Amino acid sequence: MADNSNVLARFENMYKYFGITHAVDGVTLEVTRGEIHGLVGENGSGKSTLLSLIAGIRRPDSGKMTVNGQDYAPHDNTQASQRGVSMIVQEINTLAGLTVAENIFLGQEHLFTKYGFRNIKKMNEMAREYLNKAGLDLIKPDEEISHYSLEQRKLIEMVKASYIKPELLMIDETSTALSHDGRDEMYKLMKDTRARNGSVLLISHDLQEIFQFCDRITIMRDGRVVDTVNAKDVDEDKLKALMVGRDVSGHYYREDYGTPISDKVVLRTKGLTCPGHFENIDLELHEGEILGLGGLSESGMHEIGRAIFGIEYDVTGDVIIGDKKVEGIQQTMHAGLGYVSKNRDVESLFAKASIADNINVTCMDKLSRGIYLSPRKMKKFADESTHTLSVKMRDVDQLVGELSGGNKQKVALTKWMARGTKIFVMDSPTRGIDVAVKAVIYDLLTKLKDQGCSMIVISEELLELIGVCDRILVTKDGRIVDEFLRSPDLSEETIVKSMI
Amino acid sequence: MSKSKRVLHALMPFLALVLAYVIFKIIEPARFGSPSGLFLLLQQAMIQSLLACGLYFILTMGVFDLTVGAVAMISAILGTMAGNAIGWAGMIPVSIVTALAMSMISSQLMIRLKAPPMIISVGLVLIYEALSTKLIQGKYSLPIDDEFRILGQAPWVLIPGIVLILVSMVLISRSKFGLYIHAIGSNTEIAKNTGINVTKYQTLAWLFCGLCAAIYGIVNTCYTSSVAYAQNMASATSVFKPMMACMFATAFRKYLNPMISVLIGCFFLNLVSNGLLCMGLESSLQNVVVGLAMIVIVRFSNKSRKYDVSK
Amino acid sequence: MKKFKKLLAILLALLMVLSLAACSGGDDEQTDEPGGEQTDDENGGDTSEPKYKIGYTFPDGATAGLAGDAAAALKLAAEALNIEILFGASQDLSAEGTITTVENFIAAGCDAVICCNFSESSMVQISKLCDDAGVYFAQFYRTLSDEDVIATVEASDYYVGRVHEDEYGTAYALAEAMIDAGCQNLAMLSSVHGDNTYETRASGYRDACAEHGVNIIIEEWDQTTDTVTNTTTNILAAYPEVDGFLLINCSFAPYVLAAMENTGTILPMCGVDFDTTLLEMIENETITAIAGGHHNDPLFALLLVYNALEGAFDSSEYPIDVLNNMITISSVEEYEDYATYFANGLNDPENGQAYNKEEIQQMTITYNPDFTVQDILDAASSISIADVMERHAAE
Amino acid sequence: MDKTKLKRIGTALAPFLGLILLIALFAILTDGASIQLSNFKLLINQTFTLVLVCTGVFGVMTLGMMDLSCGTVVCICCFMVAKVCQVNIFVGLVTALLTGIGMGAFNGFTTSILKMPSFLATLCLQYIITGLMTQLIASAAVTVPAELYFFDEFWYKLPLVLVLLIGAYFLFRHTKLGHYMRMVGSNETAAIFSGINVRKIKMISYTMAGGLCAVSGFLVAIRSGTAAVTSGTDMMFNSMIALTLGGFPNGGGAKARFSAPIVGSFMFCVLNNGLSILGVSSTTQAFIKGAIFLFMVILMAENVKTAVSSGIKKIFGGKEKASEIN
Repeated sequence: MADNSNVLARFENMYKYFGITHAVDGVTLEVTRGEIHGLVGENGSGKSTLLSLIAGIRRPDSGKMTVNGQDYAPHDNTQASQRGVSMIVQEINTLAGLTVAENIFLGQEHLFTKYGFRNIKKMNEMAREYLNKAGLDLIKPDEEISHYSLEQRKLIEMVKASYIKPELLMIDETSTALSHDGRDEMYKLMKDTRARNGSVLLISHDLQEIFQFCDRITIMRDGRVVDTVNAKDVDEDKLKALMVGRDVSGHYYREDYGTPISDKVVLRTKGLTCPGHFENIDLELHEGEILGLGGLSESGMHEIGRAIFGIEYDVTGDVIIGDKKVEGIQQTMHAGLGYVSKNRDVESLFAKASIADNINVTCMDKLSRGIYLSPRKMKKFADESTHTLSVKMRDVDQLVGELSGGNKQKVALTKWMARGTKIFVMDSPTRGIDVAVKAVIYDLLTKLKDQGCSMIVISEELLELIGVCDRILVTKDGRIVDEFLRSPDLSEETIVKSMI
Repeated sequence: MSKSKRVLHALMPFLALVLAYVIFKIIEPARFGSPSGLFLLLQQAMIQSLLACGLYFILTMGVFDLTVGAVAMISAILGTMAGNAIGWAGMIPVSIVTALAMSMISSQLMIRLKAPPMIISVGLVLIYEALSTKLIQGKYSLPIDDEFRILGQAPWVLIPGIVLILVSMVLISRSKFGLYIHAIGSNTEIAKNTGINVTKYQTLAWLFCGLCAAIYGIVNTCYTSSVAYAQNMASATSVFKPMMACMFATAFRKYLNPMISVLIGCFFLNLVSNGLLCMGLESSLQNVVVGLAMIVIVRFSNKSRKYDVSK
Repeated sequence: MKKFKKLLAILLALLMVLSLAACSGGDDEQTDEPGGEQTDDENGGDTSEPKYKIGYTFPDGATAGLAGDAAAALKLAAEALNIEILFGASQDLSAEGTITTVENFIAAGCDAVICCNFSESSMVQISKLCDDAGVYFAQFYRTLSDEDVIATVEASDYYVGRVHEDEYGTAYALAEAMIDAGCQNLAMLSSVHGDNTYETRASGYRDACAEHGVNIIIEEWDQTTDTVTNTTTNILAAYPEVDGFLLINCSFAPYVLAAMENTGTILPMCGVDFDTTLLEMIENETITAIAGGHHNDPLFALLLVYNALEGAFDSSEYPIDVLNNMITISSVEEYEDYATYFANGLNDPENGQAYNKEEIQQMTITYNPDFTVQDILDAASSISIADVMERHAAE
Repeated sequence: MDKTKLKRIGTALAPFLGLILLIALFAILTDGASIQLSNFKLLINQTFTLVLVCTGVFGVMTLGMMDLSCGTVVCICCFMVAKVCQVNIFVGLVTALLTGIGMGAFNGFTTSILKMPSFLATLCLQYIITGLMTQLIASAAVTVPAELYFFDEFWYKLPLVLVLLIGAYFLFRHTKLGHYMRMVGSNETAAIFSGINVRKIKMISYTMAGGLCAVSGFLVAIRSGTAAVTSGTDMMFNSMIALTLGGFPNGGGAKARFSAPIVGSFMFCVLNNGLSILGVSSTTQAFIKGAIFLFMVILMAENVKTAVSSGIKKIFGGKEKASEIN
């Protein structure tokens, strides 16, 4: 491609490996001035890693980056923003204990510091000015940031990203953490940047958002760029096909339709409410049923899963398993419920412990006769249970931290299956996993269903829900808005209509 | 957070002081709380808060460094030796340079190594204490010449304290250094991502703490007229008291400049021990009061919830 | 330099061994065996094989003034009598620490042990240890007053005896000196609770004040060099009627004086145990009466066990109770004589101490055939600055 | 497969190897004085009090938490033994045990229920006990009644300590509680979400530490015959040093091996005993102890360990290929 003046930034065969997973595997990307460039791909396709390389959070193993024709290799956000590149991420990127103004100008103190002393008054005034320009006049710059809600902190982050008038603004799935008017704020920011002849690199799962704003879209899969297309000459299905890399109906989901579901209710929630996340959720799970919970990630579905397991804060209403009301983790687990968390490294796995320890941790009552617990028996039990999902490992004493993403998820699932759990709550079970292991997990779900287990599967990928679940509930803004039964002609469009 | 609520929180440390004063005044009206007595307590608090101010910078970053007591002692010993030989020109530079050198050693060890700082500091304290015993060969304690004693008397002893507290107040709230210290303490990962050179500012915090330890060493030696060696981890246990004052300050950090509440913390501890003294009891009973008070204060100031992990 | 070379060898060897342990801890097996080289053995030095090895539970001279002078006296005696003295290793002088040190001395093959037991009852354990191991033992700075402790300890035929001072009497006299100086309300400062000597001195102070109708207003125990200045200042502020300080040990004296100077009220004070920093305090009369200089107590204990090993006594004479008198100093000249002739061991070991080599040798059966235990008893009771000057100034 | 099995045996045996090498070294340096039978008996006798406290603190540190109050708990239990046994031996022993367990439970309460950081919570308890101790021992040191001295015999103490150690080993290795302790140590959030009652585990491990400190206080009482403010106070730092010498991983968690407290306290006492037999002066001994301790801490630190082991791999050309299969 001719290096004409219209190209703002260019990234040539970028590589980044984390141990054995090839996150970014030879990506070449070009961003022209005055365009909003979409970047789409399934979870674990390397989009976020690529952005973190550009923003300077991580260093590429190899590859050349140029902005405005000059070489560009930032070591941190501040160096990146000095070259006009700023980024907004999904997780919290502001520091508790500091005031709003301090957070906004963190790293940029030279604007109001003389001989190492900050002029607090000037800082607050500048912050006031930018906040008003972004329409956030009820946020006080000298107030401590942890007094504000997650969403307000995200808006403050956007002010931080925009006050330097960035030439390249990168947004990584931020819309999922914003409410409706927060999202309008973001769209305004994207339009301003384009109007200033800067450009925006947008990562989003919400295909509507992509089609509404983006001029060009690049599709990534498993760390490589599949294609770069113009938004106009492609529709959603074609885009999705490119993203998934095989025809949508794919053989690896369930084929059976119309299997009868017993009407025996194993789990029921009554008036489950958690302020700010969801309100009076009444759902029933039947024996042997795979119930899907779909919707945008901030629609409260993740929090419902956590509330059922009993690990969400200030939840009212009750969860009834069988005919007994349960409260707290111990009772829930005793009643036979298991929870596979979305954030497996922090909430379900012990990285520095062996695979045997990870699996046995939930099955102690089965293993110990009275008080005595024989290590030999524990090792044998763990060894057998890893066969059901055929975890690839040296031996059972290998540390879980050394395993790949797919194998880690297998261990996390085995941990609950070995316990003989009857009711599963699975939160995005196939997140960040390669396609081969996904197939294994899907047919595990069907095997568990045949054994009479019942499951609630929470996922952001509608394709997965359609392919696996008997019944799908759609959540929007904290309420269950729709219900779909499993049928061959069920499509994503019908579900998405009620999601947005 | 409404204005009045914030002012109320800012006044809480002062209320704790008044409460302690009133309780002991009722129990022992005659002996306790005479103006000159209170001035002496403030004077002692001013000396102790020299060390506590420096320690605050390290504690904010979540590090428990027990070597600070030994640094103050050894820099005081070497400073006194130089002072007795040359006078002020010898004392101040020697003790400050020693303290900075020792802080540099402990800081590089604790930042670079992935081992808990508390464990590293135990090893360092053992070595520093053996060094201090070797330095004061054959004498129980090293006396200081009379010319330095002036710094220990009334008006002069307050000046280093006041100056250092003001400097630290400005450093904590006004300077880039203070802001970055809080940022690193809040979340080191995000701080690193926003371009803060974490190791540089951690080292700077240790060096400032070393400087405070040196000044504390000098003023304390002038006040007590001689400096003694420490054995059996005595210098480590002597650091626990200023640490308590720093914990007191962290509890009220959002509402009041921490350096003021460090001084209040030290004054509170002295007030309690003096109150017990006036009642004729062992002043070491004060430890019981300090222990209980700290549990109450930390319990109210931390808002951790059901599943938060506090190791 | 022999000592230093061996020390270096220990440190290097230890670090090498432990690094092997830790590395293999972290990773696969380490194969080669560390060659522990053979250090040259003990007596390569000038003197012939040392006759006996005697353990002394206090740490060596590097530390406190009193212990420093005592250690210097013992080192001189070691040269004079060609014996080896093992100094106490652990700085932990608590009851359990002393017992562990005695155990280590026995393990090191000491022929005799002189110990300063933290408290009376820990003496029972020490006597049991020495009895089983057949090692002579004697007490220094300590005596026995509890009946059943006396019964068990003196039953052992390895208990040579004890050298102690009249702590109670000295404290009583010091308190009287303060009362004569017109003090009515006194404050007492002391270090750790439970130490036998400190408790005896405290009771001496209390009884003297009670009998003379003087009251001790406040007692502050568990003071350290860090806290004693603040405590004194607070006492002066809270108890204006205090007109004198009773110190259990004089190591606090400079700190108490500093507090007095800071608040501008100089009060008389007295204490036991000398320290080299007391000279100017005596000059400007800030210290009323002081007793101490009993650092030769361990020397007499050493002589007791040495003669016992040489068979000078028969077991009927045990236990030998040697009363070593304290020296009181009230004038500057006395202090200067004391500093030059009596306690100058550090810089002039030969004749800066109470007894030079010949005098020490005279008090042993090996060098003085008609030596009897009475020689030690007389020496201990007659020791004073004048006595030393008259003996040494003559040459 | 044998390569990794050898490595696992190596890691298990390494601390014992370190201990044997240390004993061998002192045997050479002290020309055999240190390996006399009597010295061994004496050595084991000295280790009793430390090994019990170390095992208690080991339980707490496996959770990734700290116990700074163990020294003072030993002190107050020693005082209880001395004071109450004068009234009646049995009542005295029971009160001492209950005080120890009570102090442990208090630690458990402040750390798990009040959610205070363990460093600060145990430090507060240490302050409270030292304050109380000076008031309790107002008069002369409290003497232990003579009837108890008979128990200070090596062949009585050995079975008591062995029973406790075997019990602790069984608890740590062969029961749910021990397994849960290691799990909570390596990832507390995942432990909570795997249904472990973390609050109960913390309470139990602190109470056990208190109980073991009580027994250690009893041994200190009958060994030294007296209870004073200074008895047992340096146990806190000694237990930390001993555990590090025993190869305890710095953050606790799943890799904590039960050999750490036993081997560690033995090494500590061998070091003390050996150095004092050599007649090394006290200040130099403190210097050596500090130097070795710091050296071990540096070696145990994560980044240094990987650097050292990769260094060794280069030297010995370890052929271990990337073992984990994707």
